[in-house]
Amino acid sequence: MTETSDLLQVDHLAISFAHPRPAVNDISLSIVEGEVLALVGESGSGKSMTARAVLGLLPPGARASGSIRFRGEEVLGLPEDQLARLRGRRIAMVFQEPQTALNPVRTVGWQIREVLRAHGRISAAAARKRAVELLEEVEIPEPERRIGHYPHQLSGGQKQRVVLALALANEPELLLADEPTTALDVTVQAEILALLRRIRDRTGTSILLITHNMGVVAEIADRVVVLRQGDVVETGTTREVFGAPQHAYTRQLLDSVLSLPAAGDFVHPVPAPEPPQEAPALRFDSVFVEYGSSRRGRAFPAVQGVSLDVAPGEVLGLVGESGSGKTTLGRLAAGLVPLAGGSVHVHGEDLFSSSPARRRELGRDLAFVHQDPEASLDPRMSVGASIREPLDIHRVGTPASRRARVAELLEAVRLPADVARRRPRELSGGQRQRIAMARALVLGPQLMIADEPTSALDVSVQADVLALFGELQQQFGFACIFISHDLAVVNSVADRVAVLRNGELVESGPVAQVFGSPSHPYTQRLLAAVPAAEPKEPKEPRPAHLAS
Amino acid sequence: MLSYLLRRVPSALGVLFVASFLIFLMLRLIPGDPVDALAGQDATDESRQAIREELGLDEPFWSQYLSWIGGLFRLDLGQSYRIGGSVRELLANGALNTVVLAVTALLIAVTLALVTSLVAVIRDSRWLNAMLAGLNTLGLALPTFASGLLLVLLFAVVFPLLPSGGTPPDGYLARPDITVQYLLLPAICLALPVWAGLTRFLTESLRSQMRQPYVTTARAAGVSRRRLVIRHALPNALPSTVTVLGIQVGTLLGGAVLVEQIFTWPGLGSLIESAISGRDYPVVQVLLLLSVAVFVITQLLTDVLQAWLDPRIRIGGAR
Amino acid sequence: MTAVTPPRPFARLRLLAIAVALCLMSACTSAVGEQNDRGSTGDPVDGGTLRVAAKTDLIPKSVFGQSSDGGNALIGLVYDSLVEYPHDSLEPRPALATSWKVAPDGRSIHLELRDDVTFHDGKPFTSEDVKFSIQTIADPAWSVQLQRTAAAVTGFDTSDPHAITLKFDRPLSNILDLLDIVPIIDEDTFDQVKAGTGYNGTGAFRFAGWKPNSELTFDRFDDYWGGKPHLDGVDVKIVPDPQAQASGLRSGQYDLLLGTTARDAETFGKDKKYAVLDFEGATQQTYVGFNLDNPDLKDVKLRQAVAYAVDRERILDEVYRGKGIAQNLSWSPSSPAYDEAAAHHYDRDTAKAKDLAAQVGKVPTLPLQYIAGDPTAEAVAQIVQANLADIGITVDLQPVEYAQMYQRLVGADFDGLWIFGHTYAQYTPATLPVSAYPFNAEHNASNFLSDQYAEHADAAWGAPDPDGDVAEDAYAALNADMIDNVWLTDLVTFWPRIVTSSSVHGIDYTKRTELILRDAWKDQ
Amino acid sequence: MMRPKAWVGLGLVGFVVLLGIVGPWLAPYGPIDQIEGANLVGPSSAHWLGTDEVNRDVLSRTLSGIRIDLLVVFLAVPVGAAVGVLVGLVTSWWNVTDVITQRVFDVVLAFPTLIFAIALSAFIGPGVWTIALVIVSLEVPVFGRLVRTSVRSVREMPYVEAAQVTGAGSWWVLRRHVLPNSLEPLTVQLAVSMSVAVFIEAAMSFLGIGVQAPHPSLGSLIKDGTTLMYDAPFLALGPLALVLALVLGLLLISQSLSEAHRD
Repeated sequence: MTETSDLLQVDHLAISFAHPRPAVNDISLSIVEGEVLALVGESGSGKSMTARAVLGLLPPGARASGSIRFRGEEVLGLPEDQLARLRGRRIAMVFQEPQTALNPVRTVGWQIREVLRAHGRISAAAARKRAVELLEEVEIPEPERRIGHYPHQLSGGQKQRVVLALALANEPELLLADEPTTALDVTVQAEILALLRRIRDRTGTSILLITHNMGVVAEIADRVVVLRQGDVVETGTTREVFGAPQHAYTRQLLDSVLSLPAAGDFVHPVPAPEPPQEAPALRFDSVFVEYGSSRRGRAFPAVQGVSLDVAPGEVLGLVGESGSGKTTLGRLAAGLVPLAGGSVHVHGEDLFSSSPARRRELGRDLAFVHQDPEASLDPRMSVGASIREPLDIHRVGTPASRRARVAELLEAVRLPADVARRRPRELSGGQRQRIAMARALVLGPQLMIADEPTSALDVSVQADVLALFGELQQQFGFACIFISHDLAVVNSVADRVAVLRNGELVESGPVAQVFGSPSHPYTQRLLAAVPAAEPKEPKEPRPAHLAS
Repeated sequence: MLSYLLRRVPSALGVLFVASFLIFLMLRLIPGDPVDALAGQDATDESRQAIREELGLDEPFWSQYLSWIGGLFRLDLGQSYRIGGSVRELLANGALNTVVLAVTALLIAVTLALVTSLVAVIRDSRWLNAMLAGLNTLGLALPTFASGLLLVLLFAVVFPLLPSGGTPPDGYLARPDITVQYLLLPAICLALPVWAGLTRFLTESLRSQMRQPYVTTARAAGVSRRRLVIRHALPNALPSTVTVLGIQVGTLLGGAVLVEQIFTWPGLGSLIESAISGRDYPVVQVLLLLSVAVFVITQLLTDVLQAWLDPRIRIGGAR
Repeated sequence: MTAVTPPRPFARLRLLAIAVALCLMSACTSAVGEQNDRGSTGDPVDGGTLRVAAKTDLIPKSVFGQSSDGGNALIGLVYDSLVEYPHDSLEPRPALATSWKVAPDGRSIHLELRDDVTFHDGKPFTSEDVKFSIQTIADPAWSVQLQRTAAAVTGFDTSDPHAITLKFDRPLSNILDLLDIVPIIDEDTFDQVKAGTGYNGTGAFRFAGWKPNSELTFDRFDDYWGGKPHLDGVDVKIVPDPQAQASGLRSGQYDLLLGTTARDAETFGKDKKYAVLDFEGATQQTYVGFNLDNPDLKDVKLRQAVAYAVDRERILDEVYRGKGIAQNLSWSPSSPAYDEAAAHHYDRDTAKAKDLAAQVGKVPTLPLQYIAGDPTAEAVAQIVQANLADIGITVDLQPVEYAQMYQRLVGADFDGLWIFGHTYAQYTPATLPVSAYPFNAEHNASNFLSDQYAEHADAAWGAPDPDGDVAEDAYAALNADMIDNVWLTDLVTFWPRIVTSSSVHGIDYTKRTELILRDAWKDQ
Repeated sequence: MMRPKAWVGLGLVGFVVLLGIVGPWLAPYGPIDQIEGANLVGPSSAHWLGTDEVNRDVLSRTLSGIRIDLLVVFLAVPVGAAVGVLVGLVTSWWNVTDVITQRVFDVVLAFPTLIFAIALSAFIGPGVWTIALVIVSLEVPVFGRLVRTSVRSVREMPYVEAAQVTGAGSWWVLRRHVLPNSLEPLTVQLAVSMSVAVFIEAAMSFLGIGVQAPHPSLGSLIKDGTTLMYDAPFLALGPLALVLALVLGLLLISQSLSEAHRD
């Protein structure tokens, strides 16, 4: 099965650690020149470790066996100095998190020069010239000016472009891209994917793309390798895999991808929920929020004049890209950030002008679910104590009745009762998010604010949690602000949706209406940028957007 | 950058003012009247009163305090009760010796800490790490006076290579080679705990920087380990190390009290001891305030240095 | 195009390290070696600087009063006195005065002065300087213990610049003590004395500089009337820690130590490389004092019990290494007032002590104050504490810094018991009860006031001849006062010991423990 | 799972503590008993560590001296730490009290420890309680600051926000979330502070402002030994070894705690 034209050939790669930890069992794959190969899998599938093994970048304590050949030569187990000659020069790598992948105290130009110098002497002038070229190549405007900038002066998209420039600096034959767009907003993600494709087309560099996002795969990959817990599940061209998945796991992955309504799906407006009989669960009346201290003259607006209603029992999706103010709006509803203008009414009561005691009382009807499952539970408290805490705060019932309520809630979020005695760190991310939801619901709140509750989860887990959320919402009938950057997620859970941009409301309305026939150009662009989970025919590149 | 500095100045001044008041108040509460020590057994009430007036001790507390503070601004630190000369001149000599000692110790500590932690992280060999960790812990665990006496015993008495104490006889500049020999033992003694603390912190923070994604990025681009440590990780580890260094500098003056005693180094440490025991208020209060000022200024400098080393603070977040 | 060479930081560091090492090994001279390699020829040679380590620094405001090593060195080197006592007797020798005669009524003294003496600044020495010097000492501001004696000199006849007649308002048996002790100072430059900036004397060395807490430096005075000194100069370094002094001598940094402990001196004495000089005659005393203002100490039986309880022999043997005399009296053995029987009246007798203590009844815990940070004082205090524990008296040790200790002595406000040293016992006996703080009959550190004692002190002071019968009677009465009243009890009479490197010769000293270095020399 | 480092540290500290507890019963003599004729004799079967210049058995004094250090380490430090934690916890929640307290801490921390100790001993006299007071006043701001850092970071944690949204008050959050989550850095600091306390005791005794004669502490025994460095070099060895063991043990414990905390 060995083909001589293979650029990279991985055979029976196995990676193990001294202590139990997700590892690689048996992975074989190959890339030919000029090809984009997608390595797909959920967390723990071993996709990142495989890529790191190619460059000898495994964490300390990892042992790899099998074979990795680059242009027919074995690279696994090469000494550090020989690997250093390979790295960057012939095989380069791009990492997931552009925020941390660049040295924060060095300029962009310095970092590019440093990478160039790693593979031979180069004069300062030549290095500068090459740096400008590279920044042009990754489509960063004003490259002459940008090379003097520090990473923190660049946007997330620009940073990822710089990381790409670093990888391309020494014209490698193979580019390993480890989730290069996961941390980016959808519109930026679309631009970076387009850029990757153009680079491949222009330079013939092969790309090994590691991702969990089937949409991204469909968008760019020629072939796909599906991994699951360290083993290859399925290999094939993108068309084959998407069209006729052979393995049940591949099918499951594809099924759990949420989709948006196709353009024009919306024809008849769904009858709007009956006009509210009672006061809205939450009302924003042209609210303003500022960050920073106005006293020091460095306040900047985070939310500007947003007015929104959430009816009782209604789920309002709040979407927007980073910096749009969606999280701030959610925190405002919870009373966690100070109000700079306008008013917030919870069940008709003005939240910010009520007394602290009254606000604590209002808290009984309010719940907050945070994005990060790592941090949303107190690591020092048992799961049961965490769920019980709101009952303890408001001294609801007897200890026995509180325990009973905890058991009830655990059942509602479909977790075994004995979980109550465990500590958060013993649980998976999905389980922790369920517990966070159970805690949020323990007092039977009227309003829940859910800030990206599923964004840190794997797709299949996300699908389960969203399904559970839907059921719980049915069962408990609370109103909810559901914040997400993922339009498909909002599509699957929300009744209505509000689109935010730079702290302002762009448009709002029933989900089917906004997503089906968006009226605002920004909403349209947002929707267009979402990669569809089906392979496309090769087509001419989309107009390149300016880097954000 | 400048505004960053300016924002810190008021709180530093506040600390100094509060400290000056506390010092002044505390010294007045200490039992023992300086006039007793000066007047003698055959003193009459009149002569005691004359001394009292001469020293300004007959004035009310507040006016004494204000005239002291006022004098400080004119660099008039007052007159020593016991020695008789102006406090400023008295301090100048001691301060020079202490500064020379402390700065040398600091240079030794910082240089050695940089070298040892860089070598440790670059080589990353098991036995080297174990050896350095052992030395390090010993440096932290050995009390200053014990290490000082050991140094004297070893290098001055058993093997008489270096002087056992004192300052160079002809001043610091006349014979630099002699000066080095006089400075070596006390400076090493004072530097030892600073070196140990600094090395431990810097090594840890270099190691944690080496685990950062940006290092992986550079490594994946083929940058050698030595360059990764020195050119990439070090500049990132420095800002926080500077803070630790700032705290260490603050403790140097306290350590100097011991080292100066062991090596009969006539600096501020020995001056403050004799001044406190002699109830020489004008000297004591200036010395105490000086030690607070050193601390406050060091903190200010560390803040500035840290900001300067970190472009995120230096240049600010504006895109 | 400039090629960029990657820097090699370790290479640079290595170079630097090698450079430093090379410098240390070859090019530079050793600060230690330079001072050690010297051979001795046995004959006096000129040149060299004597490096002295002193425990305590000069205090300009009390340079003539509170004794300190630095101040003593200054007085001994820079100033001369009119007469000089030899170490072992009270028969004075001429110094700045060539001859003297006390009037038959004991109320005046006439002195002939040298006419070839100049101060360091070139000013000739005259009788006016004598007058100014004595008047200065009489000024209470200097807190000199001999102030009372100096103040009794009321008339000065300075008509002859090279002779002076001093008149007294009462007979002064200890006038020669005063003339031995008073340094002859210069009025014109006197402002500098209090500020510590200048000391203009007639002595063998001129004051060159003072760095507080650090060092005093002196240069040879070529025009010294006693002949040019051998040494080029003297450096007195302030080294408070006896341990550091010992280390410094061993490592060759000092030639002479003023502050060794008895035990260090003993150790050095066994080593040929060092010499130990006993300042015999310049005796000092360590004593236990009682503040009678403390109600617990009012009862003389208790004080007597303490005097019987203390183990003087042990203190002498273990702390002072046998160099001295264990006695309860306050005189040097050479003093005319010394009485062998009285000196051993309170030899250790635990039974008597217990008996006396029992008569007093329950004694509360007594505070015992001593010099903080002085190993000798601390050892003595602990032995005394243990001795008193043996007779059922509990003592609480309270270390007090030297300066505070001195202040309490002057102000007579110790809390209870204290251990300190006194001197002046080697002088004319009258000097002690008239001038020394612990004994001064008018007001002393113990707050012991007795008309009888004052009378006896006065009698000794006024005796025409310090060795005469009148004086002898007064001394006997004083001894009886001391034994009966025990406001303090002496522990040990000892003499200071200094340690030098064996390359130093010709060291001399005054009865007041001031160094005399006019004939000292150092092997080159 | 415990690291070997932690075991060694615990072993060293435990050894010293055990000696301090049972030592006085094992000691052949009383700590201040003066033995006739035994003036500064070297180590022998009668006096394992020799005798000092006033004829006391150094072994007995060392065993008794440990107790002073144990008092300082296990009483003064925890008291200072407790006060500091309480003050830091309470004041750092509200901005006004926080600013005031932090300024006060700034001032206290601005004095070098030993200089502060010298000044304080001039004020209240030397002794064990002076050492304890120096340590307490040093540790209060140290722990106050540490807790403040924890409060500031924990109060931003999502689980705290979740509780606050539900209606939890400041006290609730401080007690239920902030304090428990600050404990780890506090235990590390506690071990570090304890080792510093041993240093402070030793340094103060060395300067003569610590434990006063005739009572022994490890620091004063080392000082006594060093003043007789040439005549009786054996005197300081025993106490010095114990100080090293105690400090080393505490440092190892703190290091392994912070390593465990980091992993």
